[in-house]
Amino acid sequence: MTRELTEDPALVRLVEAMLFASAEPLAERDLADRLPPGADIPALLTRLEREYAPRGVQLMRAGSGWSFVTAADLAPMLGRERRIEKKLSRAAIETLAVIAYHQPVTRGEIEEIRGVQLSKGTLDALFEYGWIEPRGRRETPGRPATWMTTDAFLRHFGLATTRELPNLDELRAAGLLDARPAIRVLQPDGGGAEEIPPAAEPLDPDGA
Amino acid sequence: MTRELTEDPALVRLVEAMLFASAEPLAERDLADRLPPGADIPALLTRLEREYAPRGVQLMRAGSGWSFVTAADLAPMLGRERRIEKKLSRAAIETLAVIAYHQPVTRGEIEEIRGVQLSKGTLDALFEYGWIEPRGRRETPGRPATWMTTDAFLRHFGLATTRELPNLDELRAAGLLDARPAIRVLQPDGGGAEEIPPAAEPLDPDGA
Amino acid sequence: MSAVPLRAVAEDDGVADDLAADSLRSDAFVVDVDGWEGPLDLLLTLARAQKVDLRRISIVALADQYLAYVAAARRASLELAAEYLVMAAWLAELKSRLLLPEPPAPDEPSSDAMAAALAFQLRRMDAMREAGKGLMVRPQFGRDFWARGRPEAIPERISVVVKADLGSLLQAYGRHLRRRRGEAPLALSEPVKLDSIEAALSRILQSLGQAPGWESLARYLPEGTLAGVREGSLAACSSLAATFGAVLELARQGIIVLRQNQPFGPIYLKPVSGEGERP
Repeated sequence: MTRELTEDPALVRLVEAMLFASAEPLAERDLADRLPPGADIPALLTRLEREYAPRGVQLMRAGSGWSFVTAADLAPMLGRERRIEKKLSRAAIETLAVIAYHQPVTRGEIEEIRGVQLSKGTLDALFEYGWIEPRGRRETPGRPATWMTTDAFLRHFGLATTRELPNLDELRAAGLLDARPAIRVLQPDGGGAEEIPPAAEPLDPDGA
Repeated sequence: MTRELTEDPALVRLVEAMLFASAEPLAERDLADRLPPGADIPALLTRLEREYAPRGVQLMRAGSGWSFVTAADLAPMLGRERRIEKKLSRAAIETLAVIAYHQPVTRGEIEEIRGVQLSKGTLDALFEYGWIEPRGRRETPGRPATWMTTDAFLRHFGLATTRELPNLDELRAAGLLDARPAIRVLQPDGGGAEEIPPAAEPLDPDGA
Repeated sequence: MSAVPLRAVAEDDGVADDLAADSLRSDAFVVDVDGWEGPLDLLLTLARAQKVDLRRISIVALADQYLAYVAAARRASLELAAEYLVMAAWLAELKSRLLLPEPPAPDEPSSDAMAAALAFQLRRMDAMREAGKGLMVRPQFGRDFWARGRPEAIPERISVVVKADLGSLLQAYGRHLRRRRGEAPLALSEPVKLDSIEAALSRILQSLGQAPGWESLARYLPEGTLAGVREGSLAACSSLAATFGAVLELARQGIIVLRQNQPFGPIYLKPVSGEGERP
């Protein structure tokens, strides 16, 4: 008796539609509720499973429930690639520039040079883009890692080597170093910013 | 070249999986995004449609969208909860029919065909269902908007295109879809029903 | 426009009797409790009651039925929507023309053309009514067929493309270097004694009011301050700034008033209690 019920194409269609439309995987007893008594549910499921095996959709069993899922091997093709263009943050590109000009350079040195602390993600982001990498360590207490730019960095910025980066004079010639009006009197030596000791206590013009 | 691409079982599987993964209809251009260039998408869809025709799940076209749905004949056996929609008023059903069979059609033309002004909410209700939308304007005085049915309308009623509307050819052959002007009485000034004069006047045109 | 008044007619016993007397009573009147969607809808319902092909409908009989219906409604003092009355007038005219054929005026349509137009409109209306029914008996989405119940999220591979070019890199470095120069911490190569506002305040208060009237601010600067500022002496600059700050503070406290006749001009001050000429 199960023989002809199993072969009944109407029942196969019904099971197929039920599994398709259901929001949840269906257990065999869920199917039994809506099939004529005596329907050989395991046989119907096996048949469907076999019919769908070569297709882009498969009948899959997860625990006690059955559901259709897209074939796993298609996942890479199904995935839509979405390109998001992102601009580097000001801090990131400046840090990248400092690394490019001062490499190899430690995190602490970058902070010293830039005069501000590096925020958490800045180096991580540059590393993730493949533009910098840690290479070697500074032989100072704590042996901090030193950072350098990568070949990917050179490719991205169209440089053959980091020596192609314009030097200070060239930057100045390009107008990239035009000094803003600065209060000269406060910087009597005019240079060696790196060696500047910690900032003095600011003046207290408001007084007590 | 399209031949072998069409026959490529991998592409059929991919299209099948894409359509299966989505509950919403996909347009051919959505599919094209993830298929190799040159894939004959209409041929792939036709093949899938044919393969699924006898099954409990069918590939359905509604306007520009394609989607898998359960076979309509299984509805009674599926025992699914039917979405209870607010029952459409007779005015709304007739208005929907007028738009479907006469599109594109202006509000004034709908009123002319039905011989009555559209009550406030009728178009709104159909618009809210997503079944109609204003598309273009009639180049007549006042440039009234013209209404058309949507792909969602086609999908709801299981139509591939508006050419599949029931009895469309018979109605057209009988001249019943002609945009013949209404009898004069319904548009006394040659305009819309809005200009109907006060009741008393036309009843006794000979009176004092 | 609503046909509610007509529904009232159909439901009112007295009027219903009238309707029966006018041999208007048909299933449609009783069954259709929704009312009519305008005069055409009512006409169509009446025409259908004739149970003949709409193409062979008797327009005269139809006009009679409609007019009787409207008359009944009026007898019952029910307010009919304007369009029903317009239609009644039109049908009355059509009927009289059909019954008493006479050549129409040149600018008027013939009675046959009028009847044909009405018949066409009824048939078209009927076709749309049926088309609407035809749509509604079709299998409907969400009622008779369903979409996939477990849609799968299509994975999206998001690849971030970072935009940066050599120009922006160099600009960033230039920006960095400029800032190093401009905003470098104050560097003092040797200890400098700086003036303070407190010192300037006591200095001013000590000698304030020794001379009556307006006095130049410069009088309150330590000796050699202006020359020192010109030479870039930090101490002199601090004296100038401290004195100016102190003077503003005294003005704020209402101890002195300040005056400057033009931008960058000399600043004058005098005690509030003091008298004197304007400088």
